[in-house]
Amino acid sequence: MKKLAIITIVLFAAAAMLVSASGQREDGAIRIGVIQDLSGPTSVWGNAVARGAELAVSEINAAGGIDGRQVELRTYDVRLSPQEAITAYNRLVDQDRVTAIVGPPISNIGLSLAPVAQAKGVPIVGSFIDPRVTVQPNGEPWTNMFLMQPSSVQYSEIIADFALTELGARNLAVMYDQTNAFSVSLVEPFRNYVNAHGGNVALEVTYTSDDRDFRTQLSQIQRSGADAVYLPIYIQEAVLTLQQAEQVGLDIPMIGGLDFAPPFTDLLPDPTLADGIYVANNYSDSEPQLVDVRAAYMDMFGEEPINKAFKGYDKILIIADAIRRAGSTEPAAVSRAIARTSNLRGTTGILTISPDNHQPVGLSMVMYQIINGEYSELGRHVPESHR
Amino acid sequence: MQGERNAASTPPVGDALAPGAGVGPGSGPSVGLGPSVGLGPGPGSGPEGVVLRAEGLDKHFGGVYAVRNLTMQVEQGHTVSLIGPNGAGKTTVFNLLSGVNPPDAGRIVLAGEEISGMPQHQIARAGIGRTFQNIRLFPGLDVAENVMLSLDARNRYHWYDGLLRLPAFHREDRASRDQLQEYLAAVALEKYAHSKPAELSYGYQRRVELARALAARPRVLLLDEPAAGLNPGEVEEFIELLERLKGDYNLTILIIEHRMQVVMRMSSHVYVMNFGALIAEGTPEQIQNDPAVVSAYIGDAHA
Amino acid sequence: MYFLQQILNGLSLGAVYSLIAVGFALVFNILKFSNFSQGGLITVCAYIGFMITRTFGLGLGATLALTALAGGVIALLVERVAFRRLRRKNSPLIYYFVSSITMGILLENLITIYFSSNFYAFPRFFARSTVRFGPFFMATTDLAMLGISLSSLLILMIVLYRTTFGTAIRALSMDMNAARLMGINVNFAIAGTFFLVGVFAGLGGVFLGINYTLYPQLGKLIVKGFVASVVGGLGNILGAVVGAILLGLLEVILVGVPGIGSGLSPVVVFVILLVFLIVRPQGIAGIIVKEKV
Amino acid sequence: MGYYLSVLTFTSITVVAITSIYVITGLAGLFSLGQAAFMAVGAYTSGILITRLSMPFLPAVVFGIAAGMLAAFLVGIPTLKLRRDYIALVTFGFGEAIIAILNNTANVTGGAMGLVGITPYTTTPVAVGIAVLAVVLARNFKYSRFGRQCIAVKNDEVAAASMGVNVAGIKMMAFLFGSALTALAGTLYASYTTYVEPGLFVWTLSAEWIIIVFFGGVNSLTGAVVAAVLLGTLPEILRATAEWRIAIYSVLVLLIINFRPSGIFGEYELPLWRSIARRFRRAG
Repeated sequence: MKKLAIITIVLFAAAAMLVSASGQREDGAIRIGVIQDLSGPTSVWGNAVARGAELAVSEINAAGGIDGRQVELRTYDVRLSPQEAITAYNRLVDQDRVTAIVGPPISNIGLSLAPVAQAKGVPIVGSFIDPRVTVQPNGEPWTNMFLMQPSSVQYSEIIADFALTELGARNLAVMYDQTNAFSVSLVEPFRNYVNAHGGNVALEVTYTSDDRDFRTQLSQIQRSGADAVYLPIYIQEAVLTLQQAEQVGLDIPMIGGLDFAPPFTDLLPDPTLADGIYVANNYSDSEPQLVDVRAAYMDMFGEEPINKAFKGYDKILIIADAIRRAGSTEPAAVSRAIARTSNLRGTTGILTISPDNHQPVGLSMVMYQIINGEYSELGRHVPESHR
Repeated sequence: MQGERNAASTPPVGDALAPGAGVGPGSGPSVGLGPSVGLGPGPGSGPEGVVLRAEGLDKHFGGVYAVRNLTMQVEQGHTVSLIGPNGAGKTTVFNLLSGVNPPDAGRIVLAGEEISGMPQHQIARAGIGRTFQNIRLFPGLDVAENVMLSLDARNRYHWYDGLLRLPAFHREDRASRDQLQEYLAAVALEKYAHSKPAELSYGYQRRVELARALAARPRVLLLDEPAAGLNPGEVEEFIELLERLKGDYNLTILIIEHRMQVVMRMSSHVYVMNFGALIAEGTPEQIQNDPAVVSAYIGDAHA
Repeated sequence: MYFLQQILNGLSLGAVYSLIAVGFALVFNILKFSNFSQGGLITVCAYIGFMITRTFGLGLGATLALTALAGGVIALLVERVAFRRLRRKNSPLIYYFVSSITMGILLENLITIYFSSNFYAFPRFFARSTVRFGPFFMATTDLAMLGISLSSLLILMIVLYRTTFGTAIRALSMDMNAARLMGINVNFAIAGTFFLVGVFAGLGGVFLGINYTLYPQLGKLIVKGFVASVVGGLGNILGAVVGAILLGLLEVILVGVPGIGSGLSPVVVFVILLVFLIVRPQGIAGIIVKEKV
Repeated sequence: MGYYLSVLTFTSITVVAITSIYVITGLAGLFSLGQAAFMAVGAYTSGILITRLSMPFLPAVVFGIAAGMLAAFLVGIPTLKLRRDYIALVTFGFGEAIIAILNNTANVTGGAMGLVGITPYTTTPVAVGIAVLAVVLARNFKYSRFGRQCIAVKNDEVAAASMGVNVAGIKMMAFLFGSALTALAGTLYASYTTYVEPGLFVWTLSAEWIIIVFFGGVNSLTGAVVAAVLLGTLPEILRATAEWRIAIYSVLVLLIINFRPSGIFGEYELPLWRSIARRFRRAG
C-alpha cells in the first residue's frame, strides 16, 4: 500500500514537472491565450469562441502573421469555474507568457478575473455582458478588461428602444432566469430605459435554470395584458418557452436576444413556431464581411458557426490589431492599444472601444423578425441616446 | 454532550490481581449498594442485594410477543444464566435490558434507579455492559481503540481539549491508556493491541469483546452466548478466564448460553425461557431435573 | 379551470420525472444505492436517439425502440465497468455511489467532447403540437410521453411480477445471498436489471431531448428523479412513480403561489421533504427497507 | 510564480474542505450531498460582512464559521436521526434551498450576478497555514475519544450505544465540526477570488469532494489530504489535454474505486501523525 501511494505521488510529481517544463516560448511566435468553457454547462459557447479564435489565427498566420511573426494559441478549459479561470489566467501569464487573452462570453468568469488581471497586467478581450466586468465600482475602468460587444446596458437599451419605438409597445412583460447572471443583468437596464421613455414594465416573472415548465409564468404574462414580452434567456429555455407559449395561447410579440439568433429556429420542432418573434443579433448574415468567414469556418470545422464563433474571431482581430498598433507584444502596451481600438472592421460590426469604460462605442444590433421560420432582417437599430 | 456519570461508581479500588501485566490495580465496579436491597420479594433475593431487576416486561414485534410478562433479577456478585431453545426471546430480553429496544410494558431497575425508557447510551453508562451473540466489534478501530471506546465514555475532557490537545486531554488520555493496558492484559491480548479485529481468530475476538465490555466497568455484565463458536478446549479456557475475571473485578453476570457445560459450571441461578415467557427458574440442579425444561428442550430437538 | 390546467401541466412534468425515478428505484431495489450514473446515461441516450433519427430518418416509435435497446446495452456496459467489480469485492454501498457519480461525469464529458460546439434538436414528430380536450390542452409530446411511460411501466410490472426473471429480481432485492443459494444467477439478474434501467434511460433520454433540446447537461434533471424515488420509498417502483408525479404537481403549483414562485420553491420543497421524511420515514410506499450501511 | 501560488492557494482551500468531508463522511459515516452549501454560507457571510460593513478579515471569518455551524445545527437536529440515505437527500435539498435563498435575496447577496469586490485578504501563506491547522485539528479529533466514537458509530450504532456512546450527540458533533471547516474553506475562498456566486456551490461540488475523499481512502486522513492535493492539481496538470481532462480524471477515479476500493491509502496514516501524538503525550 505504501508502495502504491509512493508510485502515485512520484507519477504526479513527474507529470507536474513535465507541465512546468512546457513553459518555454517558441522562437518568435506571438502567444495569445484563450480561456473558455470547453466542458461544463456553457461548453457550446466556449467551444464556439475557441474555434472562431482558431480560425482567425490560422488566417492571420496564413497571411504571414503579425508583423512577420506567427501567432500561437494556448487554449485552456475553465468549465465555468472562477477558480479554474484564475489559475488558468495565472498560468497563461506566468508560464505561457501570453501577450493577451481571449476571454469567455461569461460575466461571472470576467468578474472573478478583473482584479487578477488588474494586478498582473495581461489584457483580456471578452464578451462579458455585465458592465461591472469592465468598470470598477469607483467608475474607473478595470485596466485590462475589455468588452467587444454591447454591454448588458447597451444591449437591453437597444431592445427596449426597439420595443418602444418600432413596435409601439407601452406595457411590457419580462421573463428571465433568476439563477443566471446573464439573464438577470439584462433586466434592470431594460426596466429603467422603458420607464424613462414613457413605457411601463407591467410584469416580471422568473424561473430557475432547473425549471423546464414555464407554462405558469407564461399564463401570468398572458393575463397581465402586456403588449409585448422581453425574453433575455438562454437558448434551451427559449425553445421551451416558444413551445409552451403556443400551448398557453400566448401570442403577443416576443423580443429575444442573442440566444434567439441562429441556430435557434433549427432547434424548434417547427421553425414557424417562432413566427413573429423579434430577435437582436450582433451581425447580419447578409453583411459581406461575414460570408468568407462563415465559409472558412464551415470548411475548417464542418459545421455552421454560431454567434459566439464570430465573437471569438473578432476578439483575435482586436488583439492582432492592437499588437500591430502597439508595435510590441508587451502586454501593457497591447492593453493600452486595445483601449484605443477604433473603427476596426470586425465580423460583428465596426468596433471602437471607449478608453473610459473599455466598452464598445455605438455598436448597433441587427434586428430580425422571424417570418415563416426564416430570419427576416429589419436593419440595424441604434437608440437616439447611443449615437 | 457527555452525560454525567454516577460518580459513586468510580473510586473504589478492589485489590485486584491483574493477571500478567500488573499495571496498576484494577478498579472493579463498586460493591455493596445498600439501598438497592429492598426491591420486593423476588425469587432468590439474597443477602448481598439485588442489583438488576426486571418486572413484567413485555415486548412484541408486529403481532408477535417476543417477551411476555417477564420478571427476573440478578444479585450482586452472582452469575445468573438465561437459557431456552432458539427463538425463545433471550436476546430480546438482553436488548430490553440494555436499551436497544424499549419494553412495551414493565420496568427495569438497576441499583435502585429505573433505567427502562432511558436512551441506550445512558443505560450503558448507568452500568449495563454487554457483549453480542454475533461479535460486534468495530472493524474500523484496532483492538486497543475498541477497548478505549468503553473507557472514553468515562472521560470528561471537552471537545476543545481534544481538538487543541489541552492538558485535560493529555491527563485523561494517559490515564485511559494505563487502564487500557490493564484490560488488555486481563484478557491476555496485549500483543494484539494494534491489530484490527478482523485479523484475530474468533476466540480472540470474543476476548476483545469481553475486554471492551469489562472496561466500561458495568454493574451488570450481559454476555450473549460468549462460548458460541468455540471448540471444547477453548470453552474450558473461556470458563476459566471468565471465572478469573469475575473474581478480579467482582463482576455480576447475566449470561445467555446454550452450552450446559458453561451454565452448570458458572451460574448460581438459572432462568429458563420458552416462547417469550419464563417456564422455570432455580439452581442449576433444580433446572436439570425440571420436567418443563426437559420437555421444552426435547421438543426443540436441542443440539 | 386554471387550476385543472395546472394539474394537467403538473402531470406531464411528473411523467418526465417518473421515467427517471423508476431507473433509480430499479437499481436501489437490488443494489441499495442511488445510481447517479443515470444522468449521463440519459444524456448519451438522448444523443443516440438524435443520431438515429438524423441518420436513418426514422419516426418516433422506431427511434424510441432503437434508443431503448442502445440504452440497455450501454447500461450493461456501465454495470460491467462501474459496479460488477465492486460487487465481487463486497464493497460498502458508498463506493457504488461514488462510482456511479463518476461514471455519470464520464458519460456526460464524452458527450461534451463529441457534440459540444453546437446545439441540436430532434425533428418534429407530430403534426400538431398540442391536443385540446375542451378547454384544456396538452402538448402532443407530453401526451405521447405520458402514454409511453404508463405502458412501459405496465410492461415493467408484468415483467417483475409475471416472469421468472422478475421473480429472480424480486428475490434478489430481498436477500442477495439467499437468492444465490436458491440457484438464481445473480450476475444475470443484475445485468438484466441494468438493461431495464437502460431501456428507461433510452425512453427518458429521447423524450427529454424532444422536449428540452439536446445539450450535454441534459442529465442534470435526474436529481428530480432522485428526490422522487426517495420520497416514493427507496427501491419501490410504484412509489417512485407516485413520488415523481407529486413532485411535478408540487412544483407547478408552487410556481403559481405568489411570494414563492419558481425561485423559492426549492426552499419549500426542502421543508416539505424534511417534514415528510420525519413523519413518514418509510416513504410513500410504506415499506421499510432495512438499512444496510 | 504567481501561477504556482494560485494553485497552491486553491489547493489549500480544497484541503480544508476535504478535511471537513473526511470528518463528516470518513469518520462519522454521514453522507452530505449539500456540504457545498455550508461553504456558501461561510463565503457569503464573511463576504457580505467585509463588503457591506467593512469588517476586518478575522472577525468576518469567525462569523462565517459561526453561521456555518448554526446552519449545520438547524439542519442536523431533524436530519441526523434519519437513516443514512435520507441524510444524503435532506442535505441535498438543503443545498438547493440555500442556493435558492441566495438567488432571491439579491439586494444583500447580489443574487445570480454574484457578490463582487470582496477584499482579497486570503494570501497564500494564510491559506496554507489554515489548511495545516485544519488538518492538525482533524487529526487531533480523530485520535481523541470523539474520533473513536465517530468511527464506532459509523461501524455499528447499536454496539456503540451499548458502550455508552451518545450516537445522536457524536453525529451532531462531527457534523458541526465538519461544517465549521467547510464554512472556513468558504471564507477563504471568498476572500481569495473576491467574487462569489450561488452557482458555484451546487451539489456536484459536494459530490466531487466525496469522490476525492474516497480516492485517497475514506478511512485515512492522510489519504484524504493527499487526494485533495493530487486531484486538486490534476486538472491543472492535465490542462494541456483541454476538453479531455475531465474524462481522464473520471477514468482515473473509476480505476481506483474498482481496483483499490479502499482508496490509495486504505487505512494507512502517515506515521508522523502518531509519532507526533506520542511525543506530545510524553511531553504533556
